[in-house]
Amino acid sequence: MNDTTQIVWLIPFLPLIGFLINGLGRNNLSKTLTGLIGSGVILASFLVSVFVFFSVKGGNTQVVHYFDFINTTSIKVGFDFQIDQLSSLFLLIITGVGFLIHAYSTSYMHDESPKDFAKYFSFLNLFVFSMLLLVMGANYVIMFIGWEGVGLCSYLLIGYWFKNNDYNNAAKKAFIMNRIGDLGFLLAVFWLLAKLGTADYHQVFTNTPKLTSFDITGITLLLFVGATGKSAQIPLYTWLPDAMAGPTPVSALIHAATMVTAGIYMIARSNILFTMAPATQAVVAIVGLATAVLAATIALKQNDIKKVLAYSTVSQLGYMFLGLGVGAYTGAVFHVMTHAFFKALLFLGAGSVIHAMGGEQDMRNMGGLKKYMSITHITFLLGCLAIAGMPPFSGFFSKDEILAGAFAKNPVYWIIGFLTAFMTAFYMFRLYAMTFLGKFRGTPDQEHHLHESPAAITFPLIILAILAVIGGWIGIPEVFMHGGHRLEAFLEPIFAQSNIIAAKQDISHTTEYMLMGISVAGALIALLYAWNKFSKYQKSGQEETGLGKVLANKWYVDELYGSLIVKPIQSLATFCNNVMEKSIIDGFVNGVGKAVNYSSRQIRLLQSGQVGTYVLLMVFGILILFIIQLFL
Amino acid sequence: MFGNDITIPHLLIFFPLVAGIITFFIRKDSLVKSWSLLAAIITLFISFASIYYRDNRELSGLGFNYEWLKYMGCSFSVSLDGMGRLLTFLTAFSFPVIFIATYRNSYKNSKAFYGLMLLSQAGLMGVFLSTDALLFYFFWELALIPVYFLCSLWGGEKRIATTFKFFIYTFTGSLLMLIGIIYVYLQTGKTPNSDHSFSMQAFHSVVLIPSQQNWLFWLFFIAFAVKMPIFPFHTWQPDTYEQSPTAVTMVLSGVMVKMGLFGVVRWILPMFPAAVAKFDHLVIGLSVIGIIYASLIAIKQDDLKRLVAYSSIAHVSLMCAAIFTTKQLALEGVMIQMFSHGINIIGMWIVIDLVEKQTGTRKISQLGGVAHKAPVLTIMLVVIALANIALPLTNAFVGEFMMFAGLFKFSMWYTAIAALSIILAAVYTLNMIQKVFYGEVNTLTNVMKEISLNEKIILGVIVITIFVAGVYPQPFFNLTKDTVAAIITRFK
Amino acid sequence: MNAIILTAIWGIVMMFGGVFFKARATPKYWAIGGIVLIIIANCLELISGEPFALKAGGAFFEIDVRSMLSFNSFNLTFITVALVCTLLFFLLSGRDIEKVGPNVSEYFALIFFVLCGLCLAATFNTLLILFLGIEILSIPLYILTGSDKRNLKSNEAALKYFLMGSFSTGIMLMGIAFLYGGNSEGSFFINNINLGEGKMPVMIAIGMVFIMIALSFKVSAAPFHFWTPDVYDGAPTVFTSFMATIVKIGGFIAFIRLFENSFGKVHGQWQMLIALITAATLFIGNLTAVFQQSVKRMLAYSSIAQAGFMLLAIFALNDTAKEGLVLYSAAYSLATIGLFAILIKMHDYTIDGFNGLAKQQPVLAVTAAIFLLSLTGIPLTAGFQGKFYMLTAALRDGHQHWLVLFAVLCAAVSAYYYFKIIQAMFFKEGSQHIQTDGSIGIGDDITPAFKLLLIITAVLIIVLGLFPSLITEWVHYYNL
Amino acid sequence: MSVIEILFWFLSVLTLGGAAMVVASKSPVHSILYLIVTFFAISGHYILLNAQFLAIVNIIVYAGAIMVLFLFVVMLMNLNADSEPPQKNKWLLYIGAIAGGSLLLVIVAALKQTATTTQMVQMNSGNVGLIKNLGMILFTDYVFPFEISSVLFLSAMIGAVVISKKEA
Amino acid sequence: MPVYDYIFLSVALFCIGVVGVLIRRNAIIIFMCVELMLNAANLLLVAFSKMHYQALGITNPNAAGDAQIFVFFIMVVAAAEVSVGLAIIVMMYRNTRSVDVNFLNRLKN
Repeated sequence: MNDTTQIVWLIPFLPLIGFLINGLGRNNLSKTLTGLIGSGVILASFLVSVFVFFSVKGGNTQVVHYFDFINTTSIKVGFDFQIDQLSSLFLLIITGVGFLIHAYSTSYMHDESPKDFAKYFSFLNLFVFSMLLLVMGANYVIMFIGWEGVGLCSYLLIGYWFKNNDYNNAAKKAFIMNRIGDLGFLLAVFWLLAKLGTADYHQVFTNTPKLTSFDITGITLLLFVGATGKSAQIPLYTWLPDAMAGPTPVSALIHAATMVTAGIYMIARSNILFTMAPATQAVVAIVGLATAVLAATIALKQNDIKKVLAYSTVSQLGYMFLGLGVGAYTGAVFHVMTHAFFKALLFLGAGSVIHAMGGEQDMRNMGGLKKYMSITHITFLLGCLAIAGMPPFSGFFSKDEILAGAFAKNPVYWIIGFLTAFMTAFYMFRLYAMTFLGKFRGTPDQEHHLHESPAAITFPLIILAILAVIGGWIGIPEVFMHGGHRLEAFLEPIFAQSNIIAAKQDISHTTEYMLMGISVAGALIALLYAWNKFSKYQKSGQEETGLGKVLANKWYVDELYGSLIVKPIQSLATFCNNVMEKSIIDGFVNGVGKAVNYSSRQIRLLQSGQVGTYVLLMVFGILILFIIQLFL
Repeated sequence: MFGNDITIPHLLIFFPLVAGIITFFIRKDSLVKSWSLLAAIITLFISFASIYYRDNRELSGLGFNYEWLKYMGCSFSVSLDGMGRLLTFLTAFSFPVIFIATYRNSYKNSKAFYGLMLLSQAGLMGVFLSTDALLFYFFWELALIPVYFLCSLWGGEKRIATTFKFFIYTFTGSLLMLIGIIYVYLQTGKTPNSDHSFSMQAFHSVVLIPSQQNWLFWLFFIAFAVKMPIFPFHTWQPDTYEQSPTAVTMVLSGVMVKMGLFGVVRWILPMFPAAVAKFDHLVIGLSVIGIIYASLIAIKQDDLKRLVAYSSIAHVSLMCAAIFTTKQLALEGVMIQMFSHGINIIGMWIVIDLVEKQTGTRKISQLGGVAHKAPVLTIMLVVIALANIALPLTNAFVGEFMMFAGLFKFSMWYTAIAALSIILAAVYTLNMIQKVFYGEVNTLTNVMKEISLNEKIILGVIVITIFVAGVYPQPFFNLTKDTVAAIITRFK
Repeated sequence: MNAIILTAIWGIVMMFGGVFFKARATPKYWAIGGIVLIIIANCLELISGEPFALKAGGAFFEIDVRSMLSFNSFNLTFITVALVCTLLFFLLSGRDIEKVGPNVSEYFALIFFVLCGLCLAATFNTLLILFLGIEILSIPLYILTGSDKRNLKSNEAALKYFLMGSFSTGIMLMGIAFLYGGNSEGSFFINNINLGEGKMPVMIAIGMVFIMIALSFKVSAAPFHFWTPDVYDGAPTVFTSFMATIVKIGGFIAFIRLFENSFGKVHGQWQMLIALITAATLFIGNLTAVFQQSVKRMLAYSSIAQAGFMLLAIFALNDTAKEGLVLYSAAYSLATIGLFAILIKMHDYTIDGFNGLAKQQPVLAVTAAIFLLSLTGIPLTAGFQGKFYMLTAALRDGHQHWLVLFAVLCAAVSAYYYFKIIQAMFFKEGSQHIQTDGSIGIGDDITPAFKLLLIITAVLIIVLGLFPSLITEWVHYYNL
Repeated sequence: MSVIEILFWFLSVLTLGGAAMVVASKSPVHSILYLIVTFFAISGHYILLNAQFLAIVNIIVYAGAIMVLFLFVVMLMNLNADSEPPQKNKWLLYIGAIAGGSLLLVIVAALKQTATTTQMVQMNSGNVGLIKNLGMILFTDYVFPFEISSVLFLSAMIGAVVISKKEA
Repeated sequence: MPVYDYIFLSVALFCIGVVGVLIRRNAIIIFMCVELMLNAANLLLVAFSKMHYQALGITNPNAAGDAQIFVFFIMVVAAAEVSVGLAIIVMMYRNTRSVDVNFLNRLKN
């Protein structure tokens, strides 16, 4: 089916067009027009993606070559797109969720001036464009282009309100953290180039035998470093919560649908390499788990509604990495999808809340919004249930699959994973309860303004809510329904190689039932506990103490980084600038000049102006010459 | 006076030369600007032609010989190979850009200013074109002198001392190179009317035993290292960039810096392969140190010009390291990067100049919120700055990517260290953008106005070049294929 | 031959002219006419030689000198260079010679006698003529140095110059005596000295060292240079310019001719001495010049430094060296004469005296800059070609590479003090002592003609810088 | 020990002694007189070597003309022992003596081990030094230097004029 | 006599002259010492001429003559030098009333 190849370029191209139109015409486009273009292009590319998806489902996967990006005797990098199950799936998620968020933004950002509005949408489009590049690229270089692109866009979007310096700092932090990851990614690519002379997926994956185990471990580790940067894992996760500085839809886009899943995508894409490097896999799994727990604990004590969601994202991402680490690639991808749904839903919901509260983000000043904004409330509840892993909501299936995989690998993983799930349920419903239940704790005029958001906002919420509910059903585990896991079947070709190498060890149905039971029960308990604890939450002045304080301050990680990394570098730079440069090197250079001047001043004293001295020196000269000539 | 008909390379040298000399004698100052701009543009067209112009009279690309110092075996021979084309084009391209960008600046005694500018252009062209060692040295010095006067006459308040330091630095280096040239010359074989020859072919085919190569290498390398500049020899550079008038800084950093790299590729690599193989770790080590060192210092700079100066040191050091890997991948990267770096840094200077002209300061700490006043300028700057830190789809990415990849082939650890600069570069660049362009407007930046049309056009041109070269760099590779291939064969 | 006789005759003419000339300016014109005449005669002789014998019998005087003189294209070319330099010197500084004292035409006469001595020193073939030549070269200079009688500096300079000069004469004679004694041929002919096999006889060695020292004194090479700064500083500036250029290169031609013809065969045995002397000269000259405040004195030291570079020719002693020496002499003399001509016009000889010259007198400033660049050895100027030839010669010789490296480093140092003046002229603001005519530190007599001459000199320098072969090719045409 | 040798040694002692006194004696006039003694001694040497012409010329030109000139100048300035500038710093004095001595030492030491120095010098015979022969050579072979030396005298004359002429 | 004695004699004379130049400050005395040096050279030349005459007298009778001619020229030059030298010294004496070479010491460094 050639027709896909002919149209596939549209998918990234349309957002690019949107970006250009909005970007260049920002001075003379009306808001509505901008909004239409902005979200229209995404919708269009979504439709194309759907088409592509189905043609892929029909078994038509291919690499489309456009032009040579770099083509020299020593290296060939084609500007190619790879269309297969994995990418097409991600295309759907990105463009689909992306579109909803665009639509949402048209109303959410309506207070902006036309200029900034256009700027905002152009950035959004650019963001989607680079994300699409990342996903569609047929080699690591193209992927890296998108990879850096999303980093840049997140920078631009987080710092969208660039008057505020904290926002700029947050943006900068995001970009630099990403750059650290990118460094790892780049090195990995260089390594591949050095060993295999190519960065094409196909050739790399077919030539894996050429690589020594050391190479593979190194490459995968570096790739994973890249992933931690993008997908906010330990140690590079701190940028993501700060990234809440951006407008809420942006947060939704970045954290739910697109950017953060890049790491997952990349590892899933290069699953063969990872499967061949068990050491790396272990690292991935452990880091993932650690992140999941850490983020969850922090989320317990956050009061900023977006911060809670942010940490929950981090923790969910941890889950996905756990999945990747234990070789449950399908599960990870599956979770990416479901997570995209409910997390987008939650963020947009939160956005709608904030919208209603007039920019207020502190949960302590909310409460009892249930009666003011019903749609938001319902959809939000569904989202919470989904993320808490309540059957039959989407989160349940994906999370359960990962946990099952973890258990198969090593029960300890499972236990920690379970704890995290427990906490997740707890803080999500703490959030829910503090926001929607109880009575309103905000200022009177805030209360006066409370209202349900307009359709442009609620519509995406509803869609996403539906997806959040049913999204999981494409991956019903074997135990419930034979051949129920359509996703796995669909993605089978991608992970085929890995499955050959490491056949995933199945666990008996009984254990599986038991595991599900336990996790659901645990989640339920946490849920109910949080529900009735926080539904009658009262503002209390007293400070957090002990562990609570530590959690509230996010384990002081930022401070730690500050004193361990930032300060030393700064002082080193100061040293170079003040001591090394000015005193030592320049000092030496000028020293030479000074030496010349000094010696000049001394030698000139030979010229005493007295004939006697002159002749004397001459005679000495004569003597020396004679001695050299006659006796040496 | 030249036995043979004038070819493109000669036009490239002599047109700016003559134009420059004429400029000194123009009476009306108003005429000077337009005249020199016109001249620069014509030169640009000539160099356009030179890219497509092929000459089959001689095997060595375009070129011909005029027996200059007959009995010394030195001939006025110029020719264009791929690298020559690239760099002459860069030279020809940057001068009109510079002239237009600084069109609003007014200089006292402007005819001298523009005359010297054109002369320096002629000198640069000569450096990139000459295929005769002595001629090369000739132009090497000639390019220096006008710049020396430009800096000292129109520079900042500490200009005299600074530019003099710069002069002595480079002059000493080039004198050492002169010894090297003569020594190699004395090793070359007979020619019809002289017992040795300065021609490039003779130099490239001369056989030197390793021990000779080892010290000759340094005689040459120090000269080039100073020009580039490489880590311990760099201290002249930030001061000079800071003190010189921006137009000159553009020439210095955009084009002149390439002289050093060009010299290494054109002379050192072919002549002293053994020495290169011997000292590659040393040189690359120095370069890597330079990369990190300069990036670190850049973080601490408060003066925009110094910041860009240090970042430029970092970039050039990377190129130098890449060259000394003698890996094809890296060299191909260097070729395109030489061009990209020129374009980007000129762009940076233009923006800085615009900001300084309006606010009267270059101190990062004193600026802020420019983005509100001049959004277009800001967008341009952001693009250029991002190109400067080698973001994908900008011109610098391709080059740096390939250079790093090549360096990685040479040694994983050097790469790992050098690549840290990616992060550091992001740090100082973003700092700069944030402090200067974002944030609240203050009294200084309140006077900022949006940039004028011709400035928009120039910056637009640069930005477009950045993207074109970033998305489709293939033409550059095709252009410089021959040079790289020729070099690589010596290290196979 | 032409040059020798005509200079002598013209000297006498000028001498008697002193009685008849009424107008103060007349001697200058006569002198200029004379020098032109001599140049023409000399050129005729030059081109009358082999291989192209354009005009047979270009030598007017058929005198049997018993082969005490030898004329070949090398020394004839050299004489031409010296004469042309003198012509420029007359043209540029003629008016200033008139300012020195009342007996103008006598000064010119003495200068002509000096030229005569120079021609002898350039063409000698026996030690006797060498001795006479050097003396004829020196004695008039003692007088010229002291010619500003009321000026104590001038007196002091004259006295020092005279005492040390005669001292060096004594040394030279001692050397000649030993040479004669050691030479089993018992003759004074320089190419007829029996050096024996292997290491040369001790007496010859002693004589050679003595003569080397005496000549080093004449060319002011360290450590026999001490007279130079004081004498150049004390003498009237016009004559300093003459001494520092034409006379000095006369010393060099004598030096290289003697050592090439007499001791060329045992080059290796004394090369080390010259190497040491060269190094010392370069070192002292350059380093001491750095600190000088008075431009005149600074130029004196720079002349020592330049002498160091010229000594490289004697160190190398090959064809390139000979070409280089002629070229270098021309480049150095032109530049220095021009500089002095400008310097004389200044009222303040310190470097600050040059501040802001570019604004008042752009022509002077630009030409001065060219001269200075040439002295520094920047390409496109004759100075570069000279240095280039010297370095090539020294490297071609293949021994003592350290010397070349050292020379180059010293050249870098020299840039330091030459550029001080350029900086003063172009980059500094004019200093306070403004003359009534509004020009800074500039006398009234900057005539257009003067400027034109300066420009011509500068152009000459650049032309030589582009086409050194104009001179160098003459060196090897024929060798009698 | 032949007469010649005795004479030689006597004259040598006279020469060196005179020279030493020239340097040593306080009063310029005495120095001049000692110098004249030296010159006479040297002329004696010439005669010993049968170089009569030079002996005569030496006496006429040096001992006669030149020395008288010196004497005249000294008288003119009426310099005497107490008007004599004292050599203040003694070390220059010693160092000077040492330097000169070592110069002598070096040369002599170098010449010690050479064959040529054992050659004999022809004493009071051989007619090469007679006026007849020298005149012949001077006006045949050496006519050119002879003429040229006139230039020297001319310049010396001009010099004397230029320098000592009172300025108007 | 062996020529060595003559060499020794004249070198000694020469060195005495040098020492004189070194240690005396009276210009005239210094000048006289220079004359001593010249005479040392003369003596040496004559001695050598006779030595060579001894050796080559048979082959070419006037081989040694030119050395004595040379001496003659040295005397000529010396005379000229004296006239100029004394003139200079007198001039200086006129201006400074002193013949001390260190009296004038404006030119230094």
